[in-house]
Amino acid sequence: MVELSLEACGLVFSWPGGGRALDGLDLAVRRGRRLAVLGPNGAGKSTLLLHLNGTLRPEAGEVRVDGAAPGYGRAALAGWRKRVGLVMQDPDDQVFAATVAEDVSFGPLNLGLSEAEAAMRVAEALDALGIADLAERATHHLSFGQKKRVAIAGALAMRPEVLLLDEPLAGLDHRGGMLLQGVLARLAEAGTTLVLTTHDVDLAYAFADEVALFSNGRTLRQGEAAAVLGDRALTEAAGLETPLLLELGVRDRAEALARFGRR
Amino acid sequence: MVELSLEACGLVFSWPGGGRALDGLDLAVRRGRRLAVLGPNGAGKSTLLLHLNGTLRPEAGEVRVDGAAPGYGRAALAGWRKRVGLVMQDPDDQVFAATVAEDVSFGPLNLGLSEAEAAMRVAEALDALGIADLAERATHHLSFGQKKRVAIAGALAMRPEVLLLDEPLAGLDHRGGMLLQGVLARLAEAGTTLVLTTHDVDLAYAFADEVALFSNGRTLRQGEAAAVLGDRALTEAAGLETPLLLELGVRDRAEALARFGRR
Amino acid sequence: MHIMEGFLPAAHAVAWSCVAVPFVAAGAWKLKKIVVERPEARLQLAAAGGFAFVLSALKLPSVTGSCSHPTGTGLGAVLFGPSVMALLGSIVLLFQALLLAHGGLTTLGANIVSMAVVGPWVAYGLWRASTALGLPMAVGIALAATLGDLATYVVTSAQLALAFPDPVSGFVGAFGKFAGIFALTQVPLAIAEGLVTVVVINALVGRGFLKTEGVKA
Amino acid sequence: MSLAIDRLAQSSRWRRRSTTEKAVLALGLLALALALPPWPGAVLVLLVTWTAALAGARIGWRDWLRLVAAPLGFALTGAAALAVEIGPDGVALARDGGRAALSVILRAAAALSCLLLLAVTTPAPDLVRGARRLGLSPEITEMALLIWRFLFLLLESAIAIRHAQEARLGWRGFRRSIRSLGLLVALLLPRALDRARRLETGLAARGFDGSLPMLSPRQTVSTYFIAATLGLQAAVLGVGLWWS
Repeated sequence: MVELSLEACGLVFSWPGGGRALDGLDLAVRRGRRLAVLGPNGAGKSTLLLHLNGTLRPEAGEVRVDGAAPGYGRAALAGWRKRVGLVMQDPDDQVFAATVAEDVSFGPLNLGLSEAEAAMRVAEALDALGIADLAERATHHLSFGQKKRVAIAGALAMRPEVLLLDEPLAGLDHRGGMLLQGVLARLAEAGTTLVLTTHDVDLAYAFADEVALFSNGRTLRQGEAAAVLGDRALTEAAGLETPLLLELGVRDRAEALARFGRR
Repeated sequence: MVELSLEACGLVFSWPGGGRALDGLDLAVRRGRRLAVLGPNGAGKSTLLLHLNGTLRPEAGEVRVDGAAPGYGRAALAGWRKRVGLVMQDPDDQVFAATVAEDVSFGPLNLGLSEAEAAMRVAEALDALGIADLAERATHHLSFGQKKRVAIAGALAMRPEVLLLDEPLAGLDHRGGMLLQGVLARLAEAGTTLVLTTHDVDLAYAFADEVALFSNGRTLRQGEAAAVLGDRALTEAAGLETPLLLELGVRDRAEALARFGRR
Repeated sequence: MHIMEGFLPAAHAVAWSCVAVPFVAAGAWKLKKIVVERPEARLQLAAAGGFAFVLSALKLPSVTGSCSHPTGTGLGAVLFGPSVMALLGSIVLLFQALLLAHGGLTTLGANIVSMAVVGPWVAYGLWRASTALGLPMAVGIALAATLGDLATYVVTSAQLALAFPDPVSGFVGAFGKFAGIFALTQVPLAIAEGLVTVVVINALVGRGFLKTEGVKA
Repeated sequence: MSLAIDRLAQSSRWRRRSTTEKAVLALGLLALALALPPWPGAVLVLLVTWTAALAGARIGWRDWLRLVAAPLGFALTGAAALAVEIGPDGVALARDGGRAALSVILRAAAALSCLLLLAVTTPAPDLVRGARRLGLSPEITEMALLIWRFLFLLLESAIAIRHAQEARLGWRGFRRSIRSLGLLVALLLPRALDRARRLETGLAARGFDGSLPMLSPRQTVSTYFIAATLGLQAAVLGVGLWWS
């Protein structure tokens, strides 16, 4: 049981005036692993993440942290969010301060850390994202990719055990995406449990240990990445493709080129 | 000369107080073709599109429509924009009226068409995008993919000869992307010249006849898609990858599966 | 209409700042109250402030060559209520001075009185009165926005006239001069703002964002 | 998105000078510009501020001139009113031959230069933080900093919407412009409130409970700079008083 750090059991949720966003959803997040929540737009992925850190409260079902439902009182929520960080898709929804260092210090100070400790956390988080040189920069002059990394640093500075990332690579180009994948891989190696949502099967295949396939507010299946993504009937049901590399029977691009490439 | 419908010659542009966005840029848009402007984020792709319809005015160089610089007077701009339509990246910025039909009629009515003619144009544009059933819907209740198509319909209703699309597939999932690619292919067949910007080499390879590779405000090279994308040194210089399919020597996914697939 | 930096003599600058202080303080007190009741309202009000700034930075189409622009007074007062607008308006005026060189630091007090206090209250009063009289909403809104704008301009002209009374005809003559000269730009602008506000309110109603009553943050 | 003054402030050579130094310099001169008689007070202040901006903070002279010229419309219309008199016989040229108008323009130009010197060397958030250190309540300073963030986000949206409308031939002539602007504003307001709602969610994930604590950068104040500034201002004051 201890290896399950976060669990969703039978979550049901409807947006006011809208349809059902989550419809009896189950998900298990195992400690130290990388889980990709994969599904088409509108499947309820973002809504799920907002449940996993207690922002939204399900109509039925519950979310468990380390096997127990933390509850929605103010103190419980604070403890919950300290352990489970969230990075939203649009960095403008999280970056609020005038300069980068100020923005990243917000979380640590909310944890009640002293100024000196908070400053250390800020430096550490900026370092982990490779943006120490941006510390004094005005946030409204950052590029999209830089802003995205500031948003992640802001969550990371609270040293969460689990980091939830909503479409972390959306809008990034090849180089920016590779850079961020590198950062996330290092975080995972350092022991942070990662949950990311995406509609990109190739990203899920390249990055995740486990994939939870998602459609219409339910988990169609959760399991090892290759097994879930290799099931063509399943991915089609979710309106997605099977990753090309997986179809070709190779693990990554380099292997594909070595085996089938022209040059 | 007549086959060149739009041309950029040595465009130079700097954002006020900022760096140089376009730095002597050349581009040739041939009538009836599909051109992908490919480059990493921040290379100046959106800035270029805003020059191609006269929204921004270059510091040096000029934009030619059918071989002549149209000028920036009020009447000239109106004629220019009637012929060259623009669809920006974020549909939230361009769908501004209360209902879909009302929004799409904005352009036709501004052209001075009668209400009846405008209504015809609206119906025609919605039809082309496959969203005739959305006509009476409130725009703020649309999904992202629907809104994207409404934005394109809004430009299309002016019957432009050239349609400029900024990152048209960004944010769409597999199904939404395929749908939109289908729509664009039909527009191209009906004779609309298409220019799209993207940082996705696979999209450029799948969709475009011609590719203009873009880096730091300049065109590194413009030519047939396979030739430009196949030049590894070039794509790397622009911070991009060569499309996997091209590396494998196949035209599309189906061919890759047929030749190398496991099943 | 912003009085530019340094245009008012020192004594007038100080005096108008003193007049502005209680209104701003009342706005701050009101803000504190709102924020204690609903912490999340802080972000909404900040968004409203940013919105007001952007409105003022968007040039109105009517008068070419004029340095004026819509104050957003009418809309802001109707949507968010005039007392908290005094504080939001002051912050926005400060940023306009620092970012656009519209207005100034020494003239901040005078500009707060005309644009963040008198304008919003006039607009709000007219809006309430027209609703009470059962006038159509579009008429009420247009009146509130137009006259709110005009009230601002009248107050500014009076402030300038107080500072620079005419050597012959005194305050009255000076007021006539300033009001007359600025009327060339301000009257068409006020009418344009009224028209725009009607389009805005209709569009907001069309989008289901506004019921026939104004929303309050 | 950014505005010219903000761009200049972020990249000025004096960006890292402490806010205190820049505020003492600019605001001190501003007080002098207002307090001293325009001749020679305003002229001296103009001399010092232009030197400080162009030679000290190395603001490009083109940028600087453009900024100084911006409020010219107001200055000239306002001064026109001062150059005439209304008497029993109607409007006539002022008896002082426009001397009052000229001195007001001079004073305004000097004061404006002080404001601009501060604005192009010091990003506005630095000034807000300074005000907090001087005792302005955190509710107000936090509100100001949030408004700062929102205004850039919304300005960016407003410009994008306007470009989209122009592409579809809005903003052409008075009626289309009124309608375009109305639709723009009506789209922007819900988006502003929606942004606020989503930011609340984003901040809640980082422990937002109503207040917005932040670590502000520490700045060291150069006593040398302050002393030189005060000396200079004393000299301006002395010359200004002695001359008149």
